[in-house]
Amino acid sequence: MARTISYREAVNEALRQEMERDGSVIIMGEDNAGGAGSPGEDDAWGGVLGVTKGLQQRFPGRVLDTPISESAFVGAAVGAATRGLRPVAELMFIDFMGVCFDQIFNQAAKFRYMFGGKAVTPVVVRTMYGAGLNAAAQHSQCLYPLFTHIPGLKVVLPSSPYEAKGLLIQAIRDNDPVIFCEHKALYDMTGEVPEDSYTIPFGEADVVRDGDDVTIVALGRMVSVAEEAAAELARQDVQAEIIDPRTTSPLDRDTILESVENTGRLVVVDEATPRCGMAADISALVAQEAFGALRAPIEMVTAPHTPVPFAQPLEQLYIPDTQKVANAVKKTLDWKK
Amino acid sequence: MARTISYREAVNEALRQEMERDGSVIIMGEDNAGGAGSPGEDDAWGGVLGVTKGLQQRFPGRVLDTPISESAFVGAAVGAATRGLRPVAELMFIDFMGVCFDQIFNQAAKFRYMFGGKAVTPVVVRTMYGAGLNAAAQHSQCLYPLFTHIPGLKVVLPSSPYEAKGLLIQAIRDNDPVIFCEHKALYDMTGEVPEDSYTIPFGEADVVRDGDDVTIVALGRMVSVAEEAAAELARQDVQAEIIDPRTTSPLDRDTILESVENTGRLVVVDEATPRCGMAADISALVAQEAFGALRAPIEMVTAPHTPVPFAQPLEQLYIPDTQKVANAVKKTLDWKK
Amino acid sequence: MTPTQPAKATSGLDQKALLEAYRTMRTIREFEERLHLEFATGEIPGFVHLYAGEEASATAVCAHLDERDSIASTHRGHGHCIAKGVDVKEMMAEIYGRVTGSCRGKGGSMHIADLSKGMLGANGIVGGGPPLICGTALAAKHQGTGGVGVAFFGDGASNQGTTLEALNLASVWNLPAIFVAENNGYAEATAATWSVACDNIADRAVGFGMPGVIVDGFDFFAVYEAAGEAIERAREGGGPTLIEVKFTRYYGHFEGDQQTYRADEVARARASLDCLKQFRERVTASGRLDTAALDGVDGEVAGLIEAAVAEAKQAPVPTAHDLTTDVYVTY
Amino acid sequence: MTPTQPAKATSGLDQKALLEAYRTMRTIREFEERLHLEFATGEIPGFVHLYAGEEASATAVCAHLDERDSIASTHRGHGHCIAKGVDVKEMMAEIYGRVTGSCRGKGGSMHIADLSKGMLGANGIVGGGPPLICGTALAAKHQGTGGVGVAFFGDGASNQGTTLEALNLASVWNLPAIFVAENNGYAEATAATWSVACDNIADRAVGFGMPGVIVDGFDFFAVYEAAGEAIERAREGGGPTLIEVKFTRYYGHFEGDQQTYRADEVARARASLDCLKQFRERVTASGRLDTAALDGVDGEVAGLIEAAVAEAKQAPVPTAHDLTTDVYVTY
Ligand SMILES: Cc1ncc(C[n+]2csc(CCOP(=O)(O)OP(=O)(O)O)c2C)c(N)n1
Ligand SMILES: Cc1ncc(C[n+]2csc(CCOP(=O)(O)OP(=O)(O)O)c2C)c(N)n1
Ligand SMILES: [Mg+2]
Ligand SMILES: [Mg+2]
Repeated sequence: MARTISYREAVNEALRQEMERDGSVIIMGEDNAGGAGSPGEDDAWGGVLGVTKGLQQRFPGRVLDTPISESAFVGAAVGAATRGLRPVAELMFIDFMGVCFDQIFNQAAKFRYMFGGKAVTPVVVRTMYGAGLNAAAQHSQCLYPLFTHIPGLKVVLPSSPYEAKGLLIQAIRDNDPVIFCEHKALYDMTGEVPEDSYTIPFGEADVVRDGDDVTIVALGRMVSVAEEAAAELARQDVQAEIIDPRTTSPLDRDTILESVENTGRLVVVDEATPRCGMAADISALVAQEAFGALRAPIEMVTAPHTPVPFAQPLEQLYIPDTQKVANAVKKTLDWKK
Repeated sequence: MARTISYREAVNEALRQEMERDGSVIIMGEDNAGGAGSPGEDDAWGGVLGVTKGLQQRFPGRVLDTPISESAFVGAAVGAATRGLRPVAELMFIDFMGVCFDQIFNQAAKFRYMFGGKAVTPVVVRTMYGAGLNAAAQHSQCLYPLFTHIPGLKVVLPSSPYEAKGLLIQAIRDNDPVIFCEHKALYDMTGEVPEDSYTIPFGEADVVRDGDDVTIVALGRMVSVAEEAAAELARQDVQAEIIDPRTTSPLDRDTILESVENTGRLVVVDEATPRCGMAADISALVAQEAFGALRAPIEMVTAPHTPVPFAQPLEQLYIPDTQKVANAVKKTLDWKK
Repeated sequence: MTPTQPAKATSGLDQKALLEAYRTMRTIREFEERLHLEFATGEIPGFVHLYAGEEASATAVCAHLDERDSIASTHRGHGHCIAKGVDVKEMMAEIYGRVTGSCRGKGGSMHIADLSKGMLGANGIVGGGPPLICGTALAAKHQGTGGVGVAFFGDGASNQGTTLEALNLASVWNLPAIFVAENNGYAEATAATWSVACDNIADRAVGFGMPGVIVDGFDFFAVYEAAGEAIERAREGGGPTLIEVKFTRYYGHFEGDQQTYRADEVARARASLDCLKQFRERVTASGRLDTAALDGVDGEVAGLIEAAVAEAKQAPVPTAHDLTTDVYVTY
Repeated sequence: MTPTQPAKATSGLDQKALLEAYRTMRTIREFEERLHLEFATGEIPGFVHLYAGEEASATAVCAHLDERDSIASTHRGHGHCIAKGVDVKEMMAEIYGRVTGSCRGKGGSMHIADLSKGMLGANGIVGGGPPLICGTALAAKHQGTGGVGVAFFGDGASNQGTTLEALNLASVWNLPAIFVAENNGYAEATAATWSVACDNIADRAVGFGMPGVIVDGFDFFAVYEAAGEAIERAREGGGPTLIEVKFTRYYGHFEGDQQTYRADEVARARASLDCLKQFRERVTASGRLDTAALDGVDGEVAGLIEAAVAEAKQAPVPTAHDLTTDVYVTY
C-alpha cells in the first residue's frame, strides 16, 4: 500500500521537493523560517501551524522570515517572480488579504495583460482558509471567490493530501500567479500520497464518485462532507456523482456540464458565503450551458450571508454539513413543477 | 418640468443637503477639500473629478483632505462612525480597494456581528468604478462583486442622477457600512432630480421598463445600455422588462423573481467580469428560485474574464454593448430544447 | 525621541488611585493566569493570547482615560479591556463563547469589545487598530469633547503599513491620538530586534512629526507619567505622541505555543522586573499603601475571577437564531 | 540623514557620459513637451502624467544602472522608462494605444513597461512599486548578480503604507534596494508640506534603519553623486538607502489639470533652476562640452520624437483577438 501522510506533510513535501529540484524556488512568510532573531531554538516554528518546518535547515537562505508587512513581502514575491525566481509567499490566513490585496490583484494578476504578454510572474501565494477552529470572524473566512473573480489569477483548493502535493507542485511550476488555498481543518487529514514528485494539472476536475441521479459539485473541505452525504444517500438508493473542481480558476466547465447533462440535477456545496460566491458561479454556468438537461432547480448549500461566528454551536451551524447536503439533494429529486 | 442636473451634481447635492441637515456628517478623501497646504486657489479641486467641489467652503472643517493613505483614512472614517459621526470617505477609484480593503471588510463590515449586535457603524465609502475613459487596467474595474460577497456591507450602484441623489442620502442615513459606487462615465449624464431631499430605499429594485417577453436585469451604467437594447428589440416586437436592482446588497430578489415568473426568460447585463460576479449571482438566484418558470437558458452579458485593456478599440469591445444585449435576448427567445 | 525617564516615586497618585491601579493590574494578571490553566483543560475554544507581564501598560495608560476616550486593542486584548472598564464576568463569558458574553459569544477572545466603554475591540488583524483610532480621535476633536483615542499595538504591528499610515495621518490632522507600541520583544516567534529595522520603535516618531518616548513597561509609574504627559498634550490640541513600552510577555504567543525560540527572559522578568512586584515594593516602601490593603485586593480579585469562570461555564451558549442576527442594523 | 552636498563640478563624468546624460534628459523633456501638445488635440486617450522638470532624477539615478538592475516607477513614468532604456518609439506608440507599443497597446501611459530592460512598469497604484523592488533586489541578491532594484515614488506615495513597509523590509533583509522619493511638492493638488508630517521625507530613513539623503533635483550632478554612493553601497551588500529628490513638476498633475492650486513655482523653476539649463551651463563652463555638441543632441532628439509621433499615429490599433489574449501564460 502507498504511504500515508497528512495534508500538512504533503504541502511541506511539495515545497521540499520543488526546492530541491529548482534553486530558484524560495519561500517566505511570517515565522516560516522559525522566527528570525530569536535567541532560542532554530527553526522553532514553521509558520504558525508548522507547515514549513524543517525547510529552513535544509535550504539555508531560501526560507525567509518576514516582518508583519504583507504588502511588502507579498509584493516582494511578485517582484522577484519577474526576475527569475519562483517565490512561494505564505499569507498566514486568507483573511489578511485585505492588507496586501493590491499587490496580488492589481500587480501580479495584471502584469501579463497590461504589459502586452511580455511578463511572466510565477508567484504562489499559499494561504489558509476556512472555519472549524473557532477562530472567529477574522480568521475563518473562505474568500477564494474574491480571487476567483480576478482575471489573471489562478485559484487552487486542494481537498486531500494527494491533491495538496500534486497541485502545489503544479502551482510552483506554473508560470502564472497562483493563490493556493489550504483549509486549516484539513491539515491533519491523512491520505495516500506518492513519495515521488507529481503534478495535478489545473482546470481538471476530479470525479470523486460516480452517480446518475444528481451532480454534487463540492469545493475544498466540502468534498468530504459531500462524500459522507453521498454515502448516506446511497443507502437510500440515490447515486450522487461528486465533482471536485480542484481549481476554481481555471474551472473545469466541461466535467461539470457533462455530469449535469447526465444527471439533470445539480447541488453545489461550498463553505464560502453565497453572494457572488463559487456556488453561484457554478450554478450560473449550468443555468446557461446545461439548462436543457436540468430537471429541477439548482440547489446551493453554502455558509449563510454572515461573518463567521465564534461560539462552537454557532460555528457548527455555520459550516455546511452532511445533513444539509442530503436535504438539498432530496429537494432536487422531489421537485415537481 | 423638474430641474435637470448631472450625476456629478446630484452626488454633490446629496452630500451638501445631508451636511446641512446633520452636523455629524463629515467627508474626507484625497483633494476633497481642494488640495490642502497648497499656495493657490482654495477649493481648487473637489476630488479628482470635482464631485465634492464647493463643499469645503460651505462647511469649513467638515471636508477633510487626506494624505495618500487609504487604510488610515478609510479606517478613520470607520472609527469615527463608531463614535457618533457619519463619515463619507472617498476612495478615489474602486481599483484602490486593495490598499485598504481590510478596514472595510474585516473592520467596518464585521463590527456589528463580532460585537454581538452592539456596534453601529454608519460609514459610507464613495468610490468610482467602471471602464470608458481609457484609464486601463488599474483605473477601470467594477469590483463591486467583491464587496457584495462580504456579509455586513451594503453595496449601491446608482444608474442615473435621480438615483445617485436619493441613494446617497439613504446611504448617509443608513446605519450600516455602505459602499457607494459611482460610474465614472455617468458623471456627465443629466436627468431630472428633485431639489428637495429624498431617499431611495435599499433593496428595492426599479422596474425601468415593463415587458412580458424577457427579463433583463442590468446594473449601474448597463441600465442605459439595456434600455437602448430594449428600444431596438421593441421595434422587432420583443418587449423586454428591465430591472435595475439599484443595490446589489441587499438585493431585491422578489422583483427579479416575479418578473422571471412572468417572462420565463432572463438576461443579466453587468459590466463586471463574470467569475463570481453579479451576473452569476443573479443567474444562480433565478436558477434556484424561479426554475419552474424558466423557458430558456439564462444568458449573461458581461465583460470578458480579462483585465481592462487600454486601447480604445479594445475597451469598446470589453464593455457590454447594446448589440450584445440584443443578441442575448434573441438567443433566449430562439432557444429550443 | 526622549530617553526613558525614571518615574518619580508614586507619581503623586493618592491611595485610592494607587489601589485602583493595583486592582486593575492584579485583575488582568489573575484573569490571564486563570485562562492559562483553563485553556490547558481544552474547554476554551479558539485562539487565546495572554497579556500577563504587560499589565502596567494598559493599566497606566487607561488610568488617564474616561468616557470621552476610546481605545483600540490587538489580538492580545484582555488587559486593555479590563483597564478600560469592560465587565470581567462578561469578558470571561465571551471567551467561553456564552450568550452572556460581552459580544454574546459571537466574537471570542480575539474580538472582545465593549463600545459603550470606548473599547473598540481586540482585533484579529495586526495593525487593524491604529487607523480606527485616527477616527475616534477625529470624532472627539470634531465634537470638542477633549477626548483622546489610544491605539495599542505590538512591535510586530509597528511594521504594518496601516500602523505607519495612521501615525502620519494623526500628525497631519493634528489629532488627539496616542500610539502605544507595546514592544514585548516578539511577534509570534520573530524577534523585534530583527523585524524592526531601527533601534527603537520610538525612533519612527520623528518621521511622522510627533514626539517619541520610550518607557520601561515593567514600571507602572514610568508608563503612567509618559502617558499622562502625552494625553494631556493631546487633550489640549497638541497632537499625537508615540510611546514605546518595553517589556516581556509571560506566556507564549498564544496558548499552546511551546516557546522554544525564547531564552529565559520570562523567569528573569518574573523574578525581578514584574510590574506587580515592583508596584507593591514602591507603594509600600513609600508608605502609601500597606501590604494588608494590597493582599486584600488580591483576595477580592481572586474571588471575582473564580466567580467569573464559574458563571461563564454555567452560562447558556448562543442558539440557531443568533447565527443570522446582527449582520446589519436594517436589511 | 545627510544634508544636500553641492555636487563637484561634473562628477568626473567623461564627455561621452555627459552627452549621454544630456541626451536622456533632453529626450524626456522633448517627449513630455510634445505629449503636452498632442494631448491638447484630444488624440491621446486616458490619463497622462508628465515628468517634465524632473528629468535629472530618473536620468542621474539610471546612469548608474545596467542590465542587472531593475526599476519600478509610478503613474508619472515616462522619464523612468526613457532613462532605463525603453525604446522611445515603442513608448510613444503605447501611449497612442497602438499594437506596436511597448505593451501592444494594452497598458497605456500608466502601465508602460519593458521587463526586458528591467523596467517593471509605470504603476497606476500610488505606492505600488516599492514592494516590487524589494523583490527584484531580493532576486539580485539571491542570484548574486550584484544588481540593485530602484523604486521611484512621489511625496504623496511616501505616505502610503506599502512604501513604508517596503523601506523596513529592505532594511531587515539587507537588500540592494534604493528608494528614490521624488518630492515635487504636490500629490495631485495637495502640498507635500502638508501631507508629509515631517520636514523631509528623508527624515523617515532613520525609522527604517537606513541612510537618508536629500538632494536638489534640478541639479543632475547632485543626484548623480548621491545615487552613485547609495548604489555602490547596495551592490557591495551595504543595504538600502532613501534618497529624497526635491524639485517641481512643470505641468499639471495630469494633462487637463488647471493647476489653480499652485503659485508661480514653475515659471521660476523654468527660468533659473531648470535641470537642462543648469546642466548646459555646468558642462560648458567647465569646458567639458561645447554648445554645438549639445545643440546637436537637441536636434537629433527633436527628430526622434517627431518620428515617434508620426509613426505612432500611423501604427495599427489592436484588434478583437487581442482582447482576450495575455491573461494567462497557460490556461
Ligand atoms: C495582518 C496580520 N498579519 C499576521 C497576523 C498573524 N499574527 C497574529 S499576532 C501576530 C504577532 C503580532 O506581534 P506583535 O504586534 O508584536 O504583538 P504581540 O503578539 O507581541 O502582542 C501575528 C503575526 C495577523 N493576525 N494579522
Ligand atoms: C493607491 C492610490 N491612491 C490614489 C491614487 C490617485 N493618485 C494618482 S497620482 C496621485 C498623486 C501622487 O502624488 P505623488 O506620489 O507625489 O506623485 P506625483 O504625482 O507628484 O509624481 C494620486 C493621489 C492612486 N493612483 N493610487
Ligand atoms: Mg510583540
Ligand atoms: Mg508629488
